Amino acid sequence: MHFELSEEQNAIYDLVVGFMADKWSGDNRRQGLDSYPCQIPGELLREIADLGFYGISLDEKSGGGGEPLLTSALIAEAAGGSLFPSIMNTTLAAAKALDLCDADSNWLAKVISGQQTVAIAIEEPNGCWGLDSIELTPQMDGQGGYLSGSKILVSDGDFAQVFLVAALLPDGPAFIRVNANAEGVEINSMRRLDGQSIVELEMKDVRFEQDDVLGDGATLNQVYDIWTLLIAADLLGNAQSVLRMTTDYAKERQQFARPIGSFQAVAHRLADIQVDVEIGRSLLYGACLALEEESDEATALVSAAKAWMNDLGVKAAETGLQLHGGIGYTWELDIHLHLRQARSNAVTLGDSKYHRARVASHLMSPEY
Amino acid sequence: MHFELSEEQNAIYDLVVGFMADKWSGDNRRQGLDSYPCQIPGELLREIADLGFYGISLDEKSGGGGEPLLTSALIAEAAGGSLFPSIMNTTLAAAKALDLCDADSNWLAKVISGQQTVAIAIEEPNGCWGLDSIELTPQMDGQGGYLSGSKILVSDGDFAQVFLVAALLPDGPAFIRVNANAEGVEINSMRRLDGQSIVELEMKDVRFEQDDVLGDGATLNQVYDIWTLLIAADLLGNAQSVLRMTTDYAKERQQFARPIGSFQAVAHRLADIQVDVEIGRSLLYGACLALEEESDEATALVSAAKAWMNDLGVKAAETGLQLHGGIGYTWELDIHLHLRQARSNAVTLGDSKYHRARVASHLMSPEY
Amino acid sequence: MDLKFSPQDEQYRERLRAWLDVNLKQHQAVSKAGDVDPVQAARDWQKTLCEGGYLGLSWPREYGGQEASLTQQVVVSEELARSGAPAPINTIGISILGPTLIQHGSEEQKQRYLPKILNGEELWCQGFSEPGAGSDLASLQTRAIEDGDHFVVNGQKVWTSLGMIADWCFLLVRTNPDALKREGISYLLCNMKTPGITVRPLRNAGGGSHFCEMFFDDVRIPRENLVGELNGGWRIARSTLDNERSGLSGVISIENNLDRLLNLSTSLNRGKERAIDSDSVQQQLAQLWIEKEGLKYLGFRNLSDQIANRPPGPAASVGKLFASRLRQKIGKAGFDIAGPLAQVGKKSPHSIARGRLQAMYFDSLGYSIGGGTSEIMQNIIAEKVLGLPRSYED
Amino acid sequence: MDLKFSPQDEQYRERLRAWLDVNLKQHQAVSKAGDVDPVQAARDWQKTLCEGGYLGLSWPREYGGQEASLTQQVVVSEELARSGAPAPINTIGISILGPTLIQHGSEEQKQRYLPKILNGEELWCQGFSEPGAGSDLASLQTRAIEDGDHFVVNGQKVWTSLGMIADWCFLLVRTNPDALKREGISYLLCNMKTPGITVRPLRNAGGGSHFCEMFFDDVRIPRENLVGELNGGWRIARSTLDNERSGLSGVISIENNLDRLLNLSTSLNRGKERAIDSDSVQQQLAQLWIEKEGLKYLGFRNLSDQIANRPPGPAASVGKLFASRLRQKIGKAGFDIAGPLAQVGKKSPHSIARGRLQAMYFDSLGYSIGGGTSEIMQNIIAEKVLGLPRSYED
Repeated sequence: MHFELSEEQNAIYDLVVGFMADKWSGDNRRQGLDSYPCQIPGELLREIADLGFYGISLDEKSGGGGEPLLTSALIAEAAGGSLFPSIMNTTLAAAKALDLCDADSNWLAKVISGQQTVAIAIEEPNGCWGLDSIELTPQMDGQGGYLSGSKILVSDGDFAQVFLVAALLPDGPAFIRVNANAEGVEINSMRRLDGQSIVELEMKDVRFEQDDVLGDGATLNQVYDIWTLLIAADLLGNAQSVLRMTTDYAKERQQFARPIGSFQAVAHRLADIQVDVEIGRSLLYGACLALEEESDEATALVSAAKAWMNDLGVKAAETGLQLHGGIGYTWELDIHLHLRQARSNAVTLGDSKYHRARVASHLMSPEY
Repeated sequence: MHFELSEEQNAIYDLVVGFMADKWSGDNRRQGLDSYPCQIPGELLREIADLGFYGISLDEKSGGGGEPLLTSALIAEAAGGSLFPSIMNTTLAAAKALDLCDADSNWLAKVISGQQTVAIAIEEPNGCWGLDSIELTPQMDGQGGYLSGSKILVSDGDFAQVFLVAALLPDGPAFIRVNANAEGVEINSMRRLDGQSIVELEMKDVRFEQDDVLGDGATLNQVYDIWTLLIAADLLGNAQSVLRMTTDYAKERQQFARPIGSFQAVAHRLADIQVDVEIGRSLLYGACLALEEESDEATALVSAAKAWMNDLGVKAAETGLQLHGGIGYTWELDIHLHLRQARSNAVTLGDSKYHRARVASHLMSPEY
Repeated sequence: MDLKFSPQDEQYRERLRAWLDVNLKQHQAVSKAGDVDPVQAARDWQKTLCEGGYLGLSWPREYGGQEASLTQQVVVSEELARSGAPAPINTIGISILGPTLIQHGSEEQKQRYLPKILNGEELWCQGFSEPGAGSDLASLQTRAIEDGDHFVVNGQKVWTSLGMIADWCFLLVRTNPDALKREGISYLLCNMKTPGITVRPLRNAGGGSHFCEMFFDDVRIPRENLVGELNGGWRIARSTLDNERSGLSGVISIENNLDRLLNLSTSLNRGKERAIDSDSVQQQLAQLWIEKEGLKYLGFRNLSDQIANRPPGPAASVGKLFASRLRQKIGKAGFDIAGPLAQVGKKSPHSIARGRLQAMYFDSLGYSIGGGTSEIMQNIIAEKVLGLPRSYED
Repeated sequence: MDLKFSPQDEQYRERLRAWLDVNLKQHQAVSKAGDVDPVQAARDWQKTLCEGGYLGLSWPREYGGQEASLTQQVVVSEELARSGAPAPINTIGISILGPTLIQHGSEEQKQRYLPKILNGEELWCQGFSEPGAGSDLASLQTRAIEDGDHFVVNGQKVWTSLGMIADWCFLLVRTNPDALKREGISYLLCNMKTPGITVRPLRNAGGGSHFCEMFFDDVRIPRENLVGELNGGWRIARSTLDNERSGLSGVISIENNLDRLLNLSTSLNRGKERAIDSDSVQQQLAQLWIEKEGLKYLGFRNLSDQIANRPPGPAASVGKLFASRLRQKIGKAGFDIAGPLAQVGKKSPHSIARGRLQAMYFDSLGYSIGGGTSEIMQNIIAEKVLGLPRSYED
């Protein structure tokens, strides 16, 4: 039994944090708020791909780094804490999705190497989250079929060349590969609250062939869990960064001739967030391990991590903003960027209520 | 417009507080925990009756004091804050109930003068609160009928000579008068968490006559609202007392060479309770006025007051216990008596969830 | 105890409604025409309000006020809020400087400034906070040195609403650096056209530009612009803070926000149900309504105190603290109710209430910071209401 | 990263289960017979555990310990908790004094005391807190004056668990009143039969009598009973507080409480539904489960630190703070789930789980007070983990 990060994992986490500190800042994100969507320089994207992040948790025979899922989560955490955009999570999830679906290895290689952006389209305009709420049903014929309908809230859809569209096929749910430039496809920006790319994907009689169909119900569940966990990690990193910023500020900022961090009204709230961050980190590690080991509790633990991190991310950023006082309420300080990102991620792939309901069904299941 | 207590009301409130400080203490309540139920000396009960509290909000022509309902609520508040038992609320409510039901004036006079204790029996063993959950249905004949079934959680049932039993009659809900010593009646003590009297009332073919039937659906709703408000007032007084005790303690108790009340961890939590007490007081006054004026929002406001005071009473007592530290966790300090009373009252005539649901139906009603 | 208005008050309400029917529509028509400067339109609206007799209700007649009764004041704030009429642009001048001058100003100052505050001819901003003096306002560093019949002011102010458009500023400055920190502060009135003033807009977290920072570089202010006594500014500033913190008008805007949420939750679908059909949404909305009612009746209690000439005092902090928390709960509830679409920006497909929920949320976050943080309110309640010992030294 | 136990550990677990099957049943049969003194039965059970080799797992063999691996320690705490076996009665001696003596005691002290702590022959209580020294433990006033080869102790201690039945007490006393308050404290071992000791039971808020107060009146303690250096007692006491605050065994008892709640919510009816059919009960139970899992995995992280020989340090306060909050949430949730019947006392018609929910609730309220209040834990995390400046002077 050893329940701690390996040396490699610590090194990768530090690498990402340092890399982002050099190459990325809140100003990049402010740009996305002023002129949607938040842009990432092509060179930076190439560097990230070259560092081998995207495939790090894939088997070496799939061209990956052979690391466990947790390593991807650590990258997501470091990126989230650095305000790096969602394309990191989207691509980590897409690479996993293609691998789990046994997609063509050339295609997977393109994604891992950053030559192609693949977005995953799940949510529909019905006000609900999750695979159970998918209603999109293609018209099938012998060789494939036609898709008509719409997907919304598709992360990084402004940049994607290819979409994995979750749909209900006769044998159950599966992904359908849809090219962004296919006939009948219309992409409308939805301008996420934090300036990141989300789109509405409108499809009208979009043709697909049999080999455009990927995965099955079980695969989609795995992809949903993995992606959810990556976003939970993003929220954790976000909270951790806000806690660090605010703690540093509380040590420096003087009021009433004392650092404000010496007031319990400030100190205890930061202590509470420290506690919540530690619990969140523990849940993240536990959920990653459970997914890796295909435990019966894996889905419940993923939901536990996401529900907790939703609340943590928002609470940390709101508290950080308040404890910064007037300066926290300015555009120039990064706190509102963290808050926007936390608020957005907290309603991506399920809010706390949705995930607690998933936990509750686990507790009510006969196996528990 | 004037939204404040009259001089008379202030005087009555002070009178009750002073009276209780002289005649009643936490030790009386500890007795009720060691040998259920909490006893009140007969002489004390007579003094209270003689002071004219029980009928204070009845019309003068009913033998009452002609004061508005709020005056009764203030008495309930002062009694609750003094840890005086529920018989005060029960009797205030019973007197109102008899008056609203146009009961025989001799009977009402007996109750107001403290010669007879009347308990009101509403809840049944179905896990629910409220008049909508009443299932007890008598067998009717021409002159009256027979009651079989059970009522639980009947406050002060150990002391009552008469029960007003809420039942479903052919024309809707009504009270049925049942004497404690009637044939077929069995009374089992239920030992409330705070040592006060609650009973299970088992009825087997208990005979009643036509003139034992009192009130109708509207009356029962009014009685339920009034009684609920009195218990909310009890909870408010309870919270106010705990706040005062704990504030006094925080001024005196030294740790780290300072009074603990100079630590924000203590001071801000007391400030928050002060805020909640002020809001609670405002809700209590508002709900009393609305009931008095028969406003459309009266029931919603009663539920608002009860939901708020449930949470306030429990939060104040739990916080008070914690802030007293080790001493707060002893049997000798009155804090646990306040906590027990608050916890019990918070699930009497509806917990917060129940009352918020009543508020929600008001918000969703077409009239809102 | 009753909440009834007198027949006279009700007549007054009827007249105001009729007046609003005509004048508000006219103002809205002008504003919508599009080719008007919005600041000018807002000044015009204030002038209209002033001429109608619906501003400065508690002020003496001799300075343009109405000397109206408190219940009439309540009627006006209720009707203006319910009609959706914009607040007068010179709110800061009306609600903070006006009462200060009436209480502490010289006769000349009252005559010179009060009427133009009311009719909007002179817009005012407030120069209190500084980068180093937020919660600890009394530690402000902006210096004013006496030089003949002038003060020469140097320093920096922040979080100044309307700083870009204001004609005048009321300022707290340090005139005696050697005194105890609350003892060496003076209250000055400063024309914003005085040489040496630089104003820069500050963008807030929600993206708007409501705030400015102001730099004072050898700014000369005539001595006659001193309010009250030299070095007596702290108590003067303090006396109007409590006024700012009480009052009913906040409740009505909270009520409007809550109604917006309620409407949204009946119109938004979550799967086959409406958002409001969920038990937890009902519980949440009910709780918000309960708190709003509590705040409303607290407001009536405060008002009764005012009618009886009892000053609001530190208890006003109770209302300010609770109101800002409630605003934030409502702001946050918007995200819970909106569900997956909570993250969609305005001007996008599927955006909710054209981004208004999000704006409401960001606005709400400012309430627990501006005008004294919630932590300062908790200090005040602990010390001044409960009598607990102070948690820190000055 | 994995949470697997080695095959040896799993064999160890199997042996323990088999052992428990026999011995626990036997103990329970004896206890239920009714004519035994419960304290004696508890001592006997501890002796059985000790002889079985399931106590003092981390202690050196020479003092009766097992020198077992950490994973074996985890196995034992898991299996004992899951079997519902009672904790050894001498818990305080085993978990606090034992590690202290192993680290700081003289060789004679270790040989004299440790074996009898383990086999239950000598029961220990702790004499730390005083009426005036709770959160501010270092301000304790109980005096010990050197008199030849004895200390003469005068003073009062409170919140002493097991004080009525303990044979020995480990005490913090002030030996140098002139030093800084943390510098003048010593750590003594005191036989409870020494003349001058008076013990009185203290009843707690839940009605039980777990605590005592102890009065020391010229109590003479031999100098050889001093642990560590004279005036060095504060650091000695401090070093074991962190140990007390970490650990996994709390999680399992929390898990048991949560399971109790879950079972209750499936068996209790609310109208035509079960309690668990309500959305809000599901949400509440799910949240509690999430927090329990978080605490469990935090425990595994702490354990991994211990395996790697990294001391728990102030981070242990995170677990202590979170665990006591979680216990209270579970205690409170019992009231929400029980509904109208939550107020019914034990031994009454319709009482729920024979009053166990209420007992769980009152117990839970003690966790945020005993062993360092939650506020002190917040201080420690703020200062020692986050490095924030101290909020008060000593």
